[in-house]
Amino acid sequence: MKALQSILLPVAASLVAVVIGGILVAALGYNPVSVYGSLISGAFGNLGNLGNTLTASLPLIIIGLGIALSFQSGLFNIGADGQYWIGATAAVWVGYHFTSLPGWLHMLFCLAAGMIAGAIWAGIVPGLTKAFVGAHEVITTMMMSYIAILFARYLIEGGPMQEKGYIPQSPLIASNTQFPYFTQGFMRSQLSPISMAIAALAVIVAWFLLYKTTLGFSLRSVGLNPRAAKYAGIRVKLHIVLALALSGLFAGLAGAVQMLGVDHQLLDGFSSNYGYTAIVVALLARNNPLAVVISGLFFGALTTGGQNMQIASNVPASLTNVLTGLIIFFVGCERIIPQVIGWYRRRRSLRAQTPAS
Amino acid sequence: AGCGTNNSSSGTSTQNSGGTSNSTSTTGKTIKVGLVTDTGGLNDNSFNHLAYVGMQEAQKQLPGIQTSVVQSQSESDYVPNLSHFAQDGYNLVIAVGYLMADAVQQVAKEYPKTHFLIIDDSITGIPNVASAIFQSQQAGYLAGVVAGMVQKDHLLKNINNHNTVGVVGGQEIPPVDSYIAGFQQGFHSVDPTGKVLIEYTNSFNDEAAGSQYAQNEIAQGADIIFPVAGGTGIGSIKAAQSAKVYAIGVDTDQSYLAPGTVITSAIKRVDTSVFDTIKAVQDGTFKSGVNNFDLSNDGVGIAPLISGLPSSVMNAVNQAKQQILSGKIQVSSTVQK
Amino acid sequence: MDTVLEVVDLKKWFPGVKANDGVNLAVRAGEVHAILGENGAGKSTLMKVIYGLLEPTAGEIKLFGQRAQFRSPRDAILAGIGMVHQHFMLIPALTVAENVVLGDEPGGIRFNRREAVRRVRELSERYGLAIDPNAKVGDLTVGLQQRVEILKAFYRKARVLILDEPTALLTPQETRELFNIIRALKAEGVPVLFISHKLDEVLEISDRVTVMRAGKTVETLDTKGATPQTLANLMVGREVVLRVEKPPMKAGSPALEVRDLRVRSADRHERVKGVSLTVRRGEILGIAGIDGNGQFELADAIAGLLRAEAGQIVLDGRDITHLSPAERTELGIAYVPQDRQLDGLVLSFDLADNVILRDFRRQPFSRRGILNRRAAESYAKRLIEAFDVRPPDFRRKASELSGGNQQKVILAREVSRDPLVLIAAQPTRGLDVGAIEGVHRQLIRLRNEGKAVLLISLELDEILSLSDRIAVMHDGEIVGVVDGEGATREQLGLMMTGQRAKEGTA
Amino acid sequence: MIFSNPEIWALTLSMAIPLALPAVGGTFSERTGVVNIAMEGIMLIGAFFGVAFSYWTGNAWIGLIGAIVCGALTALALAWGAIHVSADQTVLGMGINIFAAGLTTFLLNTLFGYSGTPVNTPKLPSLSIPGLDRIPYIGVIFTNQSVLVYIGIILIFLSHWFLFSTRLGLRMRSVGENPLAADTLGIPVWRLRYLGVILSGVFSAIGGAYLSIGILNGFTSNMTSGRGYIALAAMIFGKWTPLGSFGAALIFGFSTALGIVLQGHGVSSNILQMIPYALTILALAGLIGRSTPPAADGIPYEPRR
Ligand SMILES: Nc1ncnc2c1ncn2[C@@H]1O[C@H](COP(=O)(O)OP(=O)(O)OP(=O)(O)O)[C@@H](O)[C@H]1O
Ligand SMILES: [Mg+2]
Ligand SMILES: [Mg+2]
Repeated sequence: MKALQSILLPVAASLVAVVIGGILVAALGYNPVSVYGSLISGAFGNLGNLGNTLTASLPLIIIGLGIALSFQSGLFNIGADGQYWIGATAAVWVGYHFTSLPGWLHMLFCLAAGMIAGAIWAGIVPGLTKAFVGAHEVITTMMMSYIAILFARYLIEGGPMQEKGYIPQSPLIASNTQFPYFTQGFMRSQLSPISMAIAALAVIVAWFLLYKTTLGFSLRSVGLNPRAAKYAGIRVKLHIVLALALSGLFAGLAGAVQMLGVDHQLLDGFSSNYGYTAIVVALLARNNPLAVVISGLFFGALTTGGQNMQIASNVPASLTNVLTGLIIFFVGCERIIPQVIGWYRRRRSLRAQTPAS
Repeated sequence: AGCGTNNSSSGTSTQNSGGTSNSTSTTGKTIKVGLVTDTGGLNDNSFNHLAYVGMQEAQKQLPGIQTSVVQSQSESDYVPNLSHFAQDGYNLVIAVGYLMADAVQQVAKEYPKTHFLIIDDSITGIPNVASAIFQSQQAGYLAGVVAGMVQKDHLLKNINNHNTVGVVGGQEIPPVDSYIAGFQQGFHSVDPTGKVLIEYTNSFNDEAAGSQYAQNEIAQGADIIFPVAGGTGIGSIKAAQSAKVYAIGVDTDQSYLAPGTVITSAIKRVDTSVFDTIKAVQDGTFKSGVNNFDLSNDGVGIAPLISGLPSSVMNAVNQAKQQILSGKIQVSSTVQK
Repeated sequence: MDTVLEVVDLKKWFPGVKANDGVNLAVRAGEVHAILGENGAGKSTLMKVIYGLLEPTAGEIKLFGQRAQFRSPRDAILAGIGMVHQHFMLIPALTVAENVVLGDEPGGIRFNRREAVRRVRELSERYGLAIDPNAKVGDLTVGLQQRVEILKAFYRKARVLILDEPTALLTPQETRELFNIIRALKAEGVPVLFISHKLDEVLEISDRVTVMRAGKTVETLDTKGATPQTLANLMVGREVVLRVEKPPMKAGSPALEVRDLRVRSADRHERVKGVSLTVRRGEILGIAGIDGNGQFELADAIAGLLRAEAGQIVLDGRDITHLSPAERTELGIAYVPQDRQLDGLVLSFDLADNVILRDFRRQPFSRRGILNRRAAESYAKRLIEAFDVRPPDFRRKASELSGGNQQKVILAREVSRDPLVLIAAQPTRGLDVGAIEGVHRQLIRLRNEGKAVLLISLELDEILSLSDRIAVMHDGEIVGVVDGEGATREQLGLMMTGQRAKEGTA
Repeated sequence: MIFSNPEIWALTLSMAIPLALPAVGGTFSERTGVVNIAMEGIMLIGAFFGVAFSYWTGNAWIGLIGAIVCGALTALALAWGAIHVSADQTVLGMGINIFAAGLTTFLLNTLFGYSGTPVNTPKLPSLSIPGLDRIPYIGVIFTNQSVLVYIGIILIFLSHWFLFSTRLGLRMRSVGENPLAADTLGIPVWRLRYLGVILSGVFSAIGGAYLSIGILNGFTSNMTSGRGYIALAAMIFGKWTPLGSFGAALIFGFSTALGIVLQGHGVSSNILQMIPYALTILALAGLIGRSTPPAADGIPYEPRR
């Protein structure tokens, strides 16, 4: 019953958002049916679009797992975006060095580099300062995130990682580290079975770690009641560092997977905002790793569907943001539905009572 | 002057058979054109916007043109967005920005029937890809000459004795740096001892930062500010206006932003290149390879000068232009630090 | 006699719990009306409904003969109801004065802080509840916080006063002062609803007693003629043993030795100033003392939650001064902390997770870092049964249990670890007589099995009835150690104020 | 020396104000117990409508009022979701940020086109404080600053006084620390939370308007460039007090100004722009240490009736 409710409510809330968005879109002179039609078909309409949706959701899912983990440990890692970029940078750097390694090993190296870089980025400065000085992690992770992005930029804008020539981009990673795409089915999307497998593995690992291991037990205890955790013999400071590092590890992994699977090089764009969207992904999933999959897919679909909406319905990109914002807002407000139902019931029962008494 | 594309055929690109525009406008066959912006979006006050302007102009002037735009949210969107148009049977897909070069190469090979145009990058050897390269350093050079003349001879009021001009760059990337390099070179050609302050804001939409960077340069004595920073640069121009010094616009004629403040603008006709390519696709005269836009075909240049300058300035500009065209002056596209 | 407050067939249902299920009550002017009931009987719920914090499911409340329908405490306050809440309704970040005057502050737009301090100081002097109005409430001991709660209620000059377990944390002297105040109110015709689990207090102060059981009022009787035994039996619905049998001590070798220990609390104050004591196998060593004299810091330090600045802690001959809490737990220290919700439990964990909280790293609850949930569940089931935790469902979150049952879970967990030394800090705080009986039995059982028990309590009666030896702490030092047998309240009371014992042996 | 260049102080102040105002706003919201990460979005709303109303009415002051009203309305939505629905406040804030970015860009393009807001939009006046501006060296701080700088500084000090020295301020803080306790004292928890959130909207909107009609007279899409998030950091850095937030914003403004002033000496601008972020971490780790939020920050209060 509870499980069913936890699925039905967000769905119902999204529907409310969709209706409100539809009214808005209609008021602006667009046909809501075709706008939403293009959103849905853009996200799921054919295998290629489905592939794009999956591709877009993978980084959100992987980062979202890390953020969920940090939330469950009582920490708000708002700087996953920077950890993602640092992970991507490290993976790319390894990806175009060490070319003598066998492909699979090289790939593993890249992934490991991404994870380690992300973990260090979140674990060292934000983790240690939180544990030992009490520096608020929202500030430190955010500042480190800006620094990460500036650092990555520096590296490819005239810095040591810039490819020869005038364009600020890194060299391509070795071709045998690039994940192969699906050869059929998801034609022309940049979806790779390896990326999907890694994401699936990450979900399972995160879930297992949180709920089935003593480490997860410790992390959750620290998150829910640090004093009781200390009483239980858990080393709270260590686990604060661990939680942030693990959270960064997932973000770094996402960066590595994105580089190996999609971008193949560091490009000067730096506007993905995956790290921020993933916060919403994690929160809407109530920080449950399995639910992160669903909310990640939801946002992946919104992204790709939104791009298609621009193409098919000539809706400006900004309007898709308006709709996305509305949907996030109302899905956040999902509890309004049982509230309204409860209120209605109470009124009914009141009315039934009044004449009786 | 406006950001005019009203004179659509003024900047003829190198190989189009120019004169048939009238016949095609009456019998224009229906073609679909898709525009993919980079992450800067249509509000970048720069090449994304200009490409859009060119496309709109084409839609207005050429019958049978259907257009659609998609603004990329992240680098990873480039391939899906380009493929989307190609898959939907668009005849021409325009990719704005060198960041999309790899994506264009990849997608163009998969959709050989679709034409592609990439702005600001040179892709060769793919039969359905044309690229537009702008020698914006040449425009920068001419603007630099103007700045140098004004500076050296105190041609406008309030010009101080610091002999300093300031550049506010958006980011250290080629399309920005080429303007700056040319400007630097042009300025020094007139005023070898003058100082060019160069700062980068690392953003293209932060007007406030643009204003503050400009203020800092003005405080150091700069009295002509040349912002190459999209929306950020608008703030720089306004800061120059408030401080009663001067500015030079970029990409399009930006004198409307601050009349009396903007001396001239360094211009890059992205709109023209887009318009011409759309027309070529409609006419069936699309040609792959690199289209070079430079002074020779008015693909780059400077906007009309502020009133009140002596004719010597225009003469110097024309002279510089001739020297560039004749190859006597080579304009570098790397900034001297 | 005129009825001031009347509750008629009141029901308050929570999802799955009928906290109040047919409550009838009439409070007369100028009477002290005690409410008795086991933990979870529904006393606090009833009071919250009266105070407008909870909306009744059914039934009605009449105040001065008029039907009262409070939509919030605001309405109740306006109608003249004041309440001291069982669980503190304090704002730790604010000062005492701010907490007391909040909602009815002196001043216009500006908050007149000086006037607030003055009024609170006056109030505290008048009622003999000494407290620094400028202290931050978060820095106060729980005992002092209790005083703030009481001052809050007095500040508002209620026409009906509800006191929900106000004496749980007061010293005997303070309780006596409070009773004087209550008597003064009574004389002015202000009725007082008084909740306490301490039967002797109820017998002393109240005029009538209403007993609640399982959400229903069972009976209202005159206090005159009632005995502790009759009241206890009524509450629990069975025969209760009020005094636990304790066989003579067979003390063995020292299990825990503390030597010249110095400890600073979290706020960097030195609270334990050179304490030495020994707890032997097979004995209960009670530590008596007024709240705030370092006894809880001492417990925390032995358990490893606070660092020892100096001195030594020796467990069974082994120096554990520098071991981590986890290592101490492994070596056989069990600890029932003073604040069960803050330290003892993870409230959002279910009972199965809470019973393994201290042992989750060990087999069978985990193996090589992987949890074995089934083992935790079957263990939880056993403990819940053995200790009569209600409701008996290990999937329930700890937060959903009444305070008494939360305490049972902690005690069950600690006692069942088969420890060498059990430190029990305030183990019966807020428990009903039945539950207290259970806890006391467990402590004595451990002692009889040859374990060492260090009992820290603010209840002198508890210390007196359980301890084999009693150490009295004052200002971070042990004033003296006396034998449990012959000790008297008066003697201990004196020592607690700092006077050295005559026949004390440390 | 860089510090002898008075420009750095003027820059510091003018960069600090658009951080300090939303940070103070956030302080109001979080002091009453509602986590507010929607400052970025509300700033955008304020920036856009400030320009729009200023242009439509030809009066920048009316523009400012328009900005405040729209910002307050946006905050009202956040308040409703956070207070009445008990929704996750971070999710709501993120939703508002995305919504606001989309809405302002959409309106910019549909109402004013892609080439931006009209150049003849009136802006708020800039003033020098007579007398103070003559002081050598630091006089530049009070020379030719937007009137909103002065108003902002007054508002910040007023806010501090309001929060810590008035009865209403005391009540608002109590609601953010322990709403149940406040409720038992008859304090209207929900109403005060609404007040806090709406005040945050007002302050954030003024911060946004400062950018668009205070120092400039136009709006560009996403022109707040993450200042709302930095403001969030400043609020935490300042330990949820208005003066603390202002101090944090000044440190941030100063180090940003430092990054600007140091440019042009061959060091990569990317590296120089790390200065404010790195300094913030250093200051936090070295000087400021722990900052503890209001105890009930982010926890919805549901009177269980
Ligand atoms: N908000 C609530 N939601 C659900 N159940 C509740 C709530 N408040 C109380 N209960 C349940 O209602 C019952 C009565 O609780 P109440 O606090 O009134 O007991 P009590 O008599 O005051 O006990 P104690 O002596 O321990 O203070 C308990 O079973 C308790 O778990
Ligand atoms: Mg109770
Ligand atoms: Mg209780």
